[in-house]
Amino acid sequence: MTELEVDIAGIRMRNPTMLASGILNETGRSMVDVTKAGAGAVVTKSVGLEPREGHPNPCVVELECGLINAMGLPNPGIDAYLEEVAVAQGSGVPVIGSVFGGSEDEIAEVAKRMASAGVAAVELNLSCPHAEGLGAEIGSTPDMVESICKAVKASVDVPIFAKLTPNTSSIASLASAAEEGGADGIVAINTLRAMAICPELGRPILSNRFGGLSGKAVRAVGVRCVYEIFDAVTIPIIGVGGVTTSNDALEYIMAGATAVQMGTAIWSEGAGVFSDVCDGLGEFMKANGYGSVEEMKGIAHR
Amino acid sequence: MTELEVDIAGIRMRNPTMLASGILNETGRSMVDVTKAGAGAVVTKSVGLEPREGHPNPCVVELECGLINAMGLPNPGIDAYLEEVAVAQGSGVPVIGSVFGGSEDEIAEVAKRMASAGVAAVELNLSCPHAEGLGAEIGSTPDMVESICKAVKASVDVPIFAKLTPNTSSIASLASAAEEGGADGIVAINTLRAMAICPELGRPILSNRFGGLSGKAVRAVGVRCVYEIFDAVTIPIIGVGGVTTSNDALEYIMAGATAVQMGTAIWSEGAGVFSDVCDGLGEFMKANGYGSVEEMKGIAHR
Amino acid sequence: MPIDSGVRVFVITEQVDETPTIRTVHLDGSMHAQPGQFVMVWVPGKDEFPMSISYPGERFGITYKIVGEGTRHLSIMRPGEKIGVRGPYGKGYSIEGESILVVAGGTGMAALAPMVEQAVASSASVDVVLGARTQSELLFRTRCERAGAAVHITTDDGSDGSKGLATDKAKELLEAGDHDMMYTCGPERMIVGLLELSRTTVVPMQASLERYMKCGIGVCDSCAIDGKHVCVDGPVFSHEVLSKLSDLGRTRLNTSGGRIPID
Amino acid sequence: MPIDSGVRVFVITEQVDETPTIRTVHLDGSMHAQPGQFVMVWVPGKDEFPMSISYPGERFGITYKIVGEGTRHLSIMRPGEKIGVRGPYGKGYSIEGESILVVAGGTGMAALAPMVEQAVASSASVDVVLGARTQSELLFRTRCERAGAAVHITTDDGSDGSKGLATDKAKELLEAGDHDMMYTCGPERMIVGLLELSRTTVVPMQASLERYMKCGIGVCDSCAIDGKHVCVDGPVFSHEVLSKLSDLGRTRLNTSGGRIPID
Ligand SMILES: Cc1cc2nc3c(=O)[nH]c(=O)nc-3n(C[C@H](O)[C@H](O)[C@H](O)COP(=O)(O)OP(=O)(O)OC[C@H]3O[C@@H](n4cnc5c(N)ncnc54)[C@H](O)[C@@H]3O)c2cc1C
Ligand SMILES: Cc1cc2nc3c(=O)[nH]c(=O)nc-3n(C[C@H](O)[C@H](O)[C@H](O)COP(=O)(O)OP(=O)(O)OC[C@H]3O[C@@H](n4cnc5c(N)ncnc54)[C@H](O)[C@@H]3O)c2cc1C
Ligand SMILES: Cc1cc2nc3c(=O)[nH]c(=O)nc-3n(C[C@H](O)[C@H](O)[C@H](O)COP(=O)(O)O)c2cc1C
Ligand SMILES: Cc1cc2nc3c(=O)[nH]c(=O)nc-3n(C[C@H](O)[C@H](O)[C@H](O)COP(=O)(O)O)c2cc1C
Ligand code: FES
Ligand code: FES
Repeated sequence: MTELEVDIAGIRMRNPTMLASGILNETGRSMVDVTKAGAGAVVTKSVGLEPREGHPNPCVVELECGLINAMGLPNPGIDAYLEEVAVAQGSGVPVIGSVFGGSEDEIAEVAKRMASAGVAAVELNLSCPHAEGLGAEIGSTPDMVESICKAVKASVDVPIFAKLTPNTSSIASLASAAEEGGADGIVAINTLRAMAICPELGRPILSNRFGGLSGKAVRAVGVRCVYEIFDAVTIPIIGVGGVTTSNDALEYIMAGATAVQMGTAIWSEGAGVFSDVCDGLGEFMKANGYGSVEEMKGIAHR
Repeated sequence: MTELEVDIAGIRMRNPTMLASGILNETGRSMVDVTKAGAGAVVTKSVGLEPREGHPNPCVVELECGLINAMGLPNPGIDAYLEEVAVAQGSGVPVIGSVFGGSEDEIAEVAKRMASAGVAAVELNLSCPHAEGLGAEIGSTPDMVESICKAVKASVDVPIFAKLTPNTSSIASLASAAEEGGADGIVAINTLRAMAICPELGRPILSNRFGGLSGKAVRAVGVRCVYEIFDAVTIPIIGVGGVTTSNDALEYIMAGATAVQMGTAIWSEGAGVFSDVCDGLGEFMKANGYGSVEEMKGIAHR
Repeated sequence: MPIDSGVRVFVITEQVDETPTIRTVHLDGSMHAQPGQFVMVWVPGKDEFPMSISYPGERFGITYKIVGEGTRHLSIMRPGEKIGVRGPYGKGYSIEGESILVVAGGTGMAALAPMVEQAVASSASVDVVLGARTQSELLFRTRCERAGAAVHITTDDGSDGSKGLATDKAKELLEAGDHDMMYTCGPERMIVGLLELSRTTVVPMQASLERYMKCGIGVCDSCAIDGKHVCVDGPVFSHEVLSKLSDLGRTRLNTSGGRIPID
Repeated sequence: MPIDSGVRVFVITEQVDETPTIRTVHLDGSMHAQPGQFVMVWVPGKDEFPMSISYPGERFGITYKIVGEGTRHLSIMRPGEKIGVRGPYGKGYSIEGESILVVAGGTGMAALAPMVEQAVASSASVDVVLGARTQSELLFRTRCERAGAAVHITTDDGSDGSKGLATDKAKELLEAGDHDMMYTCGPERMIVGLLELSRTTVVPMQASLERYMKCGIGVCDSCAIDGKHVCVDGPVFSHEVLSKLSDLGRTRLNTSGGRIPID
């Protein structure tokens, strides 16, 4: 085991960085390329039962400190998408299948088909802030989160991770509910509900009006969420939101994350951000006498 | 009435910019200086019944896109503070007194003493994310917000504004509750609960660990909140969070705000930001044929 | 301070009919870009889509074919109305070579025209093969001629120039001439044909591709082709890259991210 | 890429006893700053407080008097231990004049020593009045002498130099000499005294002030003095500004933001 290797719910990763859902993972080949750029695992695009076009353009806004997106969960449907998953699996690194749905049963069904492809784990997107009835609405109360996790747990054998919304007064309660429901890990955070308006046109830019804020702007919120969740659950946490440098990854790890995901950083830095973050982690660990990522996990709680 | 003048709950402002609570408003003289720099109104520091030291240092973290602060509501107590309010009132622009407290009665009492100083309005800080039992906890449910507003409304004659937290799944419900409770205006948003960790020291930077994120990072969240609130209430809205340019102010206004507050922009731009934003608004209105700020209010909802 | 949203708003100054189905919209500001780069054009309330910058610089303009809802709406907008633009995005043509062959099919000339002008200005000798269905659909013929390029016309119906495909004309010129670089933009099956020609004649080429684009900034993967992204790695790709793309001329993603064959 | 929190972590390399109550802590990195600028020093788990940069440049250090919890904790930290630092902050001394008078009381010399060194290096002639309670508390006497300044000692108890106040000595020198600028840092009542001297002798001055600081970056208002902020507008203020400060030597804010008299 090299110093950067981590184990999350039994999944061995060569380093603690993963590609986040929704960024460069519509196609298997793009996911493979991201693993070549250094990612220790990839999460797939969130897929549902049926094909879905997502929201019309404009569906993304570029801010100084991040992006607002309202893709609206476009996806070709789980059955067609399994071909892309198979290609991604050729990369040799763990592939985690992200799924969404409009009901417990639907999510369980998509998860089952996703698991049939042999993914390392299934990530439940309970937190998309811009797809009505499919994302955060479904995951906005502890009860819903718990029962969805239970339903999915009953239908798949692989570990399941619940991806939670920060648009709540208590993400820790959602995490506890997921743990109660049998989740094997928590992914936090999805995007913050946000909006951009174009003054000269006097209208919201996104066709969906509302979108989700990601990137540097949200990092301090994500770190806070992971810190709170670490105090509430015993299952592993995957930190996501604005990770752009090894320092950002360390903040998440010390707050309690076992691994981190990156999405928007690919826009601001390019896919090379994966190896840059890993190199930085390695150097930091050497300079500060840490022998493993696990050793650093949650130490900001001491 | 010049094109930049606005009227909010009967308060006439020469332009729609205000100093936000907690930034350069511990002393009356600083508030006067901010009005000289162009602010159309000033909100005071949030004050309570008794003196309070706030959290020990470090209480602020400088990020690329904003600040995280955990001042912890330091204030000399309402009675001592009224001297500073009197100085601020010498500026001639409206002074809005911000108050907090640990209970309905306490808030009502502080508001009463604040109102006795002749402030133009009282702003209720129901949303500080880093002072236990005094901020967001007090304002986290619609019921609490409604009954606090009722209690304050019963004890003062001036307009009251409820300042709400974005750390919730529905800021619109909090706003509706405030309106029900008799609030004359909504102020949104306070800071987003956040954390920064210093990897080399393996600990949170703020002595209080948790703090509130402000500045550019939160603007798109604030604009979204104002947009949602505008659909939920009929009372005026004051937008706050990351306003740094006239374009930012326009986003808030078009989302539904009658006026905007600025805090963190003073850190990144200096107090000159007030006149810069006003100049920019004036130019925009001229170039785009708007005769008043009111005309632009909420137009992004069309 | 730049507007923190990436969107710049431009007022329409003029709509110029280039052919019965193709128009140029000129805008009231400047857009500095390399030939071949594109912008995302936002027709407020309707759609946002990628368009090559056909007039870079001061008299910024894009040249569009009316194919659906979005372009139809753009076409009925009048001078004084506003559109949003973000970009320029992507990598354009790298202009090199002393004797250049440019092959344009359909609206491909929109991307290529600024390239032709720049190449002639840097004293290259430029042959342009301009293909269209029929005479009236030939785009920027005069513009190329005025720039100083030798324009060779092909039409499907023989109404002007030689009847037939642009690729046939290109083959003829390549085999006869001493070209040292080929540039193209147009239907993918044409590009596949030219790629084969490039291999046999050993004249390197650069081609601009089109894929369905959502973000335009390399995050959504909808423009993916073999792990490359047309929006950030392209739209212009070199011969070397093109020849390795197994999806070229075969499959692309639809709006749901589903893989569909290229017609 | 800089660390996105403003906090830089330094390893303590050395703690040097300057006087029985004043120490210098040297750190393992560099801090480029103007004389008179300060940093916020974070003693992890204890406190964070403003300290002048007494050693700018490569051998970065600060010189602190042990007055309370935070400074006591700093004083027991050993080489190898780490502290956080943000800054440099504020506006330092603007070094001008050919014949300079420097008046330092208490730890004021911590802020002034780099200024003395820089002034001498730029060939000004420098008189330093160094005042302390007693001989052993005289800070940086040798450092100033080595730099090439003429050092004039005053002690409250007469154990060294002339017995009495630094201001008395300053008066003597100002009246006798041909100084064209006075620099000071120390207790506020001393600064008020020097301001009066500056008025009567018409020698302009620059003084560094101290106020309770929370943010250090101009947002919290705790360091306010007549609407000016010691952290961003100061800590060094010119004669012109100083003479307009009605709170100078009178009131300051306590940790609750309450107004209290200055002792
Ligand atoms: C890099 C690039 C540069 C382009 N430059 C030009 C140009 O200079 N002139 C020109 O006329 N056309 C250009 N196109 C094609 C142009 O984007 C489409 O014709 C336009 O989007 C059609 O929009 P619509 O709403 O009218 O059509 P729709 O009714 O929405 O669709 C009609 C067809 O247009 C294409 N299309 C629609 N939306 C998109 C989209 N977001 N991204 C890509 N293709 C889309 C699809 O093939 C679709 O089947 C370019 C495309 C790309 C990728
Ligand atoms: C710009 C500036 C530069 C300074 N430079 C030096 C220096 O070079 N050397 C030096 O010894 N001292 C300097 N000080 C004073 C130094 O900040 C205090 O001595 C130190 O904060 C004491 O901390 P403590 O925790 O030991 O004391 P505490 O027990 O916390 O308090 C003791 C006293 O120290 C002062 N103090 C405490 N905290 C602060 C604070 N956050 N801001 C300002 N004053 C505070 C107050 O007067 C307080 O009454 C400077 C102050 C300022 C404003
Ligand atoms: C363009 C885009 C698309 C996204 N799509 C999804 C998605 O389909 N499913 C999901 O769970 N999260 C989605 N997200 C959220 C990201 O996975 C991630 O939680 C968020 O962007 C914060 O991380 P980042 O700052 O590293 O991007 C998307 C984010 C972006 C920017
Ligand atoms: C240092 C600091 C102190 C603050 N103190 C208060 C406060 O006492 N009461 C309050 O209602 N809001 C307080 N806030 C929140 C601001 O008023 C404002 O809601 C928030 O900072 C977002 O606006 P901005 O991005 O313009 O700063 C404080 C913010 C900062 C940065
Ligand atoms: S259009 Fe989104 S990645 Fe290219
Ligand atoms: S210390 Fe906060 S304003 Fe100066």
